[in-house]
Amino acid sequence: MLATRGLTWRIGEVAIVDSVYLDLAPGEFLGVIGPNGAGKTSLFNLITGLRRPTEGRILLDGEDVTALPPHRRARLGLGRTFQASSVFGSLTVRENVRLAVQAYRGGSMKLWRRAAADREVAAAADAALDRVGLQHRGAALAGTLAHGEKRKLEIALLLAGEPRVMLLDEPMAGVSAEDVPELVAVIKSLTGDSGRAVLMVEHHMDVILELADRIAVMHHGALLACDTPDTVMANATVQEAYLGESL
Amino acid sequence: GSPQDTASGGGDSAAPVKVGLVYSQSGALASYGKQYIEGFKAGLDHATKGTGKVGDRKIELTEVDDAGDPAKAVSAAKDLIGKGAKIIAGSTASGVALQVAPIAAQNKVLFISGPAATDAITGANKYTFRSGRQSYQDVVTAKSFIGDPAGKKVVVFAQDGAFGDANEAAVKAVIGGAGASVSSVRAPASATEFTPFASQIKAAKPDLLFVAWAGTTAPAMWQTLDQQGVLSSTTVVTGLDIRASWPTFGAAGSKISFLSHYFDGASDTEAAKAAKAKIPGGTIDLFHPDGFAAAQMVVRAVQEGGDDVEKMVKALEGWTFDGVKGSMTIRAGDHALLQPMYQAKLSGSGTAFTAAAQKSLTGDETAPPVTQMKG
Amino acid sequence: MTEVKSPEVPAPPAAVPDELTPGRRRWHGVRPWLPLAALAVAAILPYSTVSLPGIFEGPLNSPGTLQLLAVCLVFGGLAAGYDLLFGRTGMLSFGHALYFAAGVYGTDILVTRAGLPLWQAALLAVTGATTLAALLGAVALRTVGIAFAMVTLAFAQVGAILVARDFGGWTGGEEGLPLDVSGLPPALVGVTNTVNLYWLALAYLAVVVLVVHRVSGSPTGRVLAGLRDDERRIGVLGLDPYRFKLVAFTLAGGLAASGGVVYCLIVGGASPHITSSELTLSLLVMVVLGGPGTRWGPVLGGILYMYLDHRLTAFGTSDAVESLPAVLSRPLSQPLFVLGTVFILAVYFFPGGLASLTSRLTPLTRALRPTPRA
Amino acid sequence: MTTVILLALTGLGLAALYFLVASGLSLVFGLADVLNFAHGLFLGVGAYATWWAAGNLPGAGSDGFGFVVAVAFGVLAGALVAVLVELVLIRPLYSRTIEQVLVTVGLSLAGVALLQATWGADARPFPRPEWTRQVTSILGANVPNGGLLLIVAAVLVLGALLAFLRWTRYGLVIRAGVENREMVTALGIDVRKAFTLVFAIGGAAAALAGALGSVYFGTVSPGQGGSLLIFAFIVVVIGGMGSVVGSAYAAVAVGLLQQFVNYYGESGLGDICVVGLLAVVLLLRPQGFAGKVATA
Amino acid sequence: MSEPVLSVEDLSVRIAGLHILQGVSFTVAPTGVTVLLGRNGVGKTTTLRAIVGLTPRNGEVRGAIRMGAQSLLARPTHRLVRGGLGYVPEDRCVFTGLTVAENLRLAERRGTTPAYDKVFALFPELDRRGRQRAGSLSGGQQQMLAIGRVLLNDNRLLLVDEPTKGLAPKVVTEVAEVLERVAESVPVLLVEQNLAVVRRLARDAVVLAAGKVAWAGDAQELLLETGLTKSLLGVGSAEVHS
Ligand SMILES: Nc1ncnc2c1ncn2[C@@H]1O[C@H](COP(=O)(O)OP(=O)(O)OP(=O)(O)O)[C@@H](O)[C@H]1O
Ligand SMILES: Nc1ncnc2c1ncn2[C@@H]1O[C@H](COP(=O)(O)OP(=O)(O)OP(=O)(O)O)[C@@H](O)[C@H]1O
Ligand SMILES: [Mg+2]
Ligand SMILES: [Mg+2]
Repeated sequence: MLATRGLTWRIGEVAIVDSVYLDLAPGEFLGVIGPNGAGKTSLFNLITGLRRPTEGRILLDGEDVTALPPHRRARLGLGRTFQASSVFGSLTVRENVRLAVQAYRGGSMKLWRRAAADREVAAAADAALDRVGLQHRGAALAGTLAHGEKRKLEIALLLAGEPRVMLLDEPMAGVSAEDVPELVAVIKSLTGDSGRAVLMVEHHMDVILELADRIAVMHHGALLACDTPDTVMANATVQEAYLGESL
Repeated sequence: GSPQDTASGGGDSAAPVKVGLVYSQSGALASYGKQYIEGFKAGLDHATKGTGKVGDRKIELTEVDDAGDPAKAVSAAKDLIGKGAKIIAGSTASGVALQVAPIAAQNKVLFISGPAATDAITGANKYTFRSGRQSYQDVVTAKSFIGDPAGKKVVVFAQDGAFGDANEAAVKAVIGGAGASVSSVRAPASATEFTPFASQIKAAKPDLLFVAWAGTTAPAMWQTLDQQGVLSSTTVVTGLDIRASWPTFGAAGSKISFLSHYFDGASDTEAAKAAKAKIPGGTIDLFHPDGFAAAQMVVRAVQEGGDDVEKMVKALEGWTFDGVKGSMTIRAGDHALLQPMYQAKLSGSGTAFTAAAQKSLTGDETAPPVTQMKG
Repeated sequence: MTEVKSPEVPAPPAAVPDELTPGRRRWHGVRPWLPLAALAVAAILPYSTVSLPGIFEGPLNSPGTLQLLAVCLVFGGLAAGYDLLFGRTGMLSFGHALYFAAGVYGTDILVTRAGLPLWQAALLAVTGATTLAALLGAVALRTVGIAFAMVTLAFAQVGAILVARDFGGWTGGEEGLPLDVSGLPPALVGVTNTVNLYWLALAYLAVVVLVVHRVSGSPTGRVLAGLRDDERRIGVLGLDPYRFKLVAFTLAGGLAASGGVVYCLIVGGASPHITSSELTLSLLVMVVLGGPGTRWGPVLGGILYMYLDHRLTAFGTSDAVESLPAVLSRPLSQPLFVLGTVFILAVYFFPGGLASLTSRLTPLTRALRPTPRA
Repeated sequence: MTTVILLALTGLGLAALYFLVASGLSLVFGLADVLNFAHGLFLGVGAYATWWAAGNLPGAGSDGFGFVVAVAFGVLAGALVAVLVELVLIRPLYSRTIEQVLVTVGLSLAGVALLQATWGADARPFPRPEWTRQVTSILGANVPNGGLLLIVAAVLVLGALLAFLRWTRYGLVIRAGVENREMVTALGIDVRKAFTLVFAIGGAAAALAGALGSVYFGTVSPGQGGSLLIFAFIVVVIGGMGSVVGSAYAAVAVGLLQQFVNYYGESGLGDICVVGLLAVVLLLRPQGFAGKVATA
Repeated sequence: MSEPVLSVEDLSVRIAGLHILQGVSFTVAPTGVTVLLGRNGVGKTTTLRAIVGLTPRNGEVRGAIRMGAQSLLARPTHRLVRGGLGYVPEDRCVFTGLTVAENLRLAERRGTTPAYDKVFALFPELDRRGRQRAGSLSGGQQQMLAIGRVLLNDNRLLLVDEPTKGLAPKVVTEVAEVLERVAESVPVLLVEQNLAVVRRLARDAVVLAAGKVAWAGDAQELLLETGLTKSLLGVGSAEVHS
């Protein structure tokens, strides 16, 4: 579904992302782990088009999207969340999600229609909010949300777009322990049926292990391993470079 | 009430006459405006023999600040006309005069433009007059500096825009028409560094350089012309601005031949004496005569026309009177104000400069060509 | 060393668009009708002979008052249109004056120099200015933040230079170009017809408010509000930020140009004042004075600013001011001094603009309202 | 050839003037994040204070050491006014960037009007040493001394500013403070002091530009600062916001371009070329000459 | 028990009209780590910011905050910090435009010798990347910088807001170790979601819920009692220890 072919991003001499070959099958859940600074977020930036790779290609459904701007890729079904929450701070939570729904359904370039009157958009937005458990915060300004709530809103924004390939950048970071299972359930429900593929960076190993079909390990920009969770966890290098000794 | 209501002029023979004065009290031309109003009050005093009345009727002045902005001037003019003013005077800036003139014509009230020097006011319409000089008269005065222009080479140095255009055109018509070859060097009004232009002028080696420059960058411009040796290599003519600007010429001042609209001491008429006595400070400056003449014209118009604007127009057309500068004539055909002009020299140093008249030209000698009345 | 932070303009301190939030309950039934009521009152205003001494020179129906009101209304509309860019989309343009000036000069030149009938001239001028906005916007929008502000400023500056240079003798340079009224409908000419200009200005304002209101409440408006917060995010949602910004820019340009047509008629000509970057700055001031991103804020800001701008000249020369000691009377007789000071005070004491006044007063009204007895 | 030398040197003089105006603007803009429209006012204050001092301050005068004293007084006055503005108007609005800009807009309106109310709208002759009116012959070209003075001053100011930013801790504090003021405080640094200092330096640089600019123009008038400001803005932006070195390069580019185009091209073309240069630079390198792409 | 290093009494914070903290009281012991727990949005960050005096402009703080005999309220942040209150904010807040070395240099305080060797021993990465712009560091690297920055100086109390957020397991362990070592000499008030870290470090715990303190006491006790963890933190103690 999504594939990268020798994807490389250099700044000066340093390869931040180094010749990455990834293949994501429909319905697959691929976890990405790696030490801080391994280049995971950078890889996401390349795939979504926020950065241009120095070498390599990105294929979406077999089609080369390397040269497309972010919004075109999004329309092809590529959605993502950001590591540092980026929501529309001066809009309400509900309005945030409605915007995302509207962006997905099309018809954003309508200057003379009443946006609020579109019940379908509203309903879809509420459904997305419901799924992440933020419906009670619908009227709050997104900018005033506490950190964990923003993370949930990020996911709601992603859900609204019903992407076929989803890139999640550390969705659990800063989410209180109590909410983690809930969020895990939400993310789990994303994949089950629809043949959606997920690429998720996460440092919470238990979450990764619970969700991921395969785990990719990045180190110094390169793909160290990409295999089943068991194999990866058993890998000595991963143990040493990433997991360290358990607390 | 109805939305079409405007106060009527009132034919009451003892009712005051409303005169609106729309001029710059603030903004860049505030000091011109100040001279104008001082001159106007002195003139009113002189023409009504201290009574402020024409017959039994008091002249009621309403002063409005236009801050040099035509939009504000138009609002003010409409307001005044709405309140029954039959005479509007003032307009320090040319842009203001040009936009108020049509308002006067549309509403059939008398408009007497003030210091605004643009030629376009002359012949603008039947209701528009002027109480000051126009650019063309400046240029004719400049021509008097070179004797016979035939075969001479004249360069106009002027700023971009309508003021520069008008001066260049006038020089081409007046001096070029008399046989001189005229070329021009133009610079943006906002220029701060004049060396390129000075070099161009110098390279042209003119017999006469006519400079038309207004604005705060003038001193820098003169200094550069002086430094690059332009002033000492040819006759340089320009208009003499208000007294406050004289020291800014510095050493260059004595190397320039000035044409002057007016400076204190240029004339010794009755009106000049009256003005001197009445003006705060007792020194007549560049635009006092304009205000003075405007007041004289207002009094004449009211005297002869009462409340009838058509009669006022008739009374002013062709009228000759004794202004501060001497004998002035309102030419019937296009309302040009024929008036004496002067050649002057500056001398002095530091902040103390004096101007001395070299020669004065009569109103007929400096008369602009007759223009077609437009409306 | 002197490294640069990203040239981002912080989003204006804007409120959430009212159009995107549900109405408050208390006024729910009445609210939609309030603007219509206000419009009706404004429309019949010229039939009133009431005098408001100190506020207006003459009675409400006098030409002077109507003229002043007309100018104020046009600027109310202009500010509302500019807010579409600044308050609602977060684009800081320093060149909005250009499109307004294109409307004014376009109409004036086409009527006066080319002798076209008014409606043709107006149509051409607005179309032309809107096209100009689309073209220049297409270029300027390749940059963001302060860079965008400066590119728009630069374009407007070229416009100002061309006008001042009296290019081809069309614009009248620094003297401006009086409008030739001979071909105009008689109802728009003459002091007695000032009321028609007033109604024209009112209509313009109403149209702008309606357009801005509808657009902000539309799906597109929602995207614009999103752009104000995070452009990158909009892209990742699958929308092309560039397109939406260009639409907003062009629309705002068109609204400004239409305002230019009306202004040209009201003032009876064009003068280079309106091409200056100061005009854009005053638009900014108006919007902030009123409250960016609110429906009525910019309108009120525009009206108030122009009112002060015109009336302060009279205030400065009033007897009350002249009788003060020189230390006070001299500065007070400078309209710009008063305007600048009022503006600074407004920024301090009404952050969020006039439009936030109501919400700032709620504690007060709440305290004053009698509490229901238990 | 003489013409070229003359144009180049006077163009550099113009560039020096632009740089002097732009340096303070750039500093305040880049470091305190305030797009300071009141910069023109600081220029005016410097110029008028120098003018006043030369006539009224004991020890000051229009020539020799007295002139230095007068200029020093003007610079001090500019710095003082800038500090006042920062303390009273800017500081209470910190982190509200747009409002800060607006306050400076209001200030530029009110301040210039105040100058005008106090000293009148007309230009006044500026006291200056006799030698600044003269010319120095360099390779046959008569180069005005006023321009040379500007060049020398600009080089000195550039050096001083660079030294300040590079070798003092304040430079660091200021750069960090622009990004996250709160966090600088949380490191135990009184960031307000640093910002006041930036304004003081910006004000002093502006005042110096005002005083020397008036020497160059020969007069002082209330609107003078404002008219220089637009080119200063252009210089700041072309140079890369906040980069003093960038401003210097940009000033030279703008000054020379304007000078040569004005001579060889049509009048007014110089200004249009400068504006064109701005547009081109911004479209090709939105961050300006010296700016680096900030990473998200 | 000895005198607490910090005592918060009846702290109440309103921001933009929202009553976020409604009378919070707790103390921080002079040694070891006191951990502040609670769900997202309950006001942990708000508490820490109120202590260092960083409440936003539209906020209002009531109550008393004392360090020893000294009241902290209404004193400017930079004074508090110079007085020995170190603060590591939630989102790291490194200066992205400055280099790593400059970020560190900025944190030096006048009158004390910055302990560079100590910091570089803990985070060798910071030494190696001295000339890199902090903005281009990865999240984990930035966190190290944020902590290292505060450790340059001697502190009487450290406030640390979610230091392990977004860090690789290995780095989480490292950070936890660092904090453990730091806490030997300086008391730490820590906000943390990672219960494994809490279990390892915390001596005392304060749990916030609905703007008030729901529980305060011995941290290990909290984590051991399933009932308590379930009701306060929403997780069973088994999960805590998994
Ligand atoms: N614009 C940039 N300029 C220079 N270096 C960069 C830039 N962006 C990223 N880097 C470097 O690239 C490396 C990878 O960064 P990235 O943010 O992709 O890491 P990550 O794997 O997402 O880490 P984390 O888990 O901490 O989020 C880091 O060493 C970072 O310093
Ligand atoms: N500036 C602000 N304006 C309005 N509300 C705010 C502001 N800052 C915080 N809040 C609100 O205060 C509450 C507490 O926020 P705080 O950041 O202290 O929570 P937290 O416990 O640190 O949460 P998290 O675990 O997600 O970091 C939240 O509901 C948040 O929406
Ligand atoms: Mg990352
Ligand atoms: Mg928090």
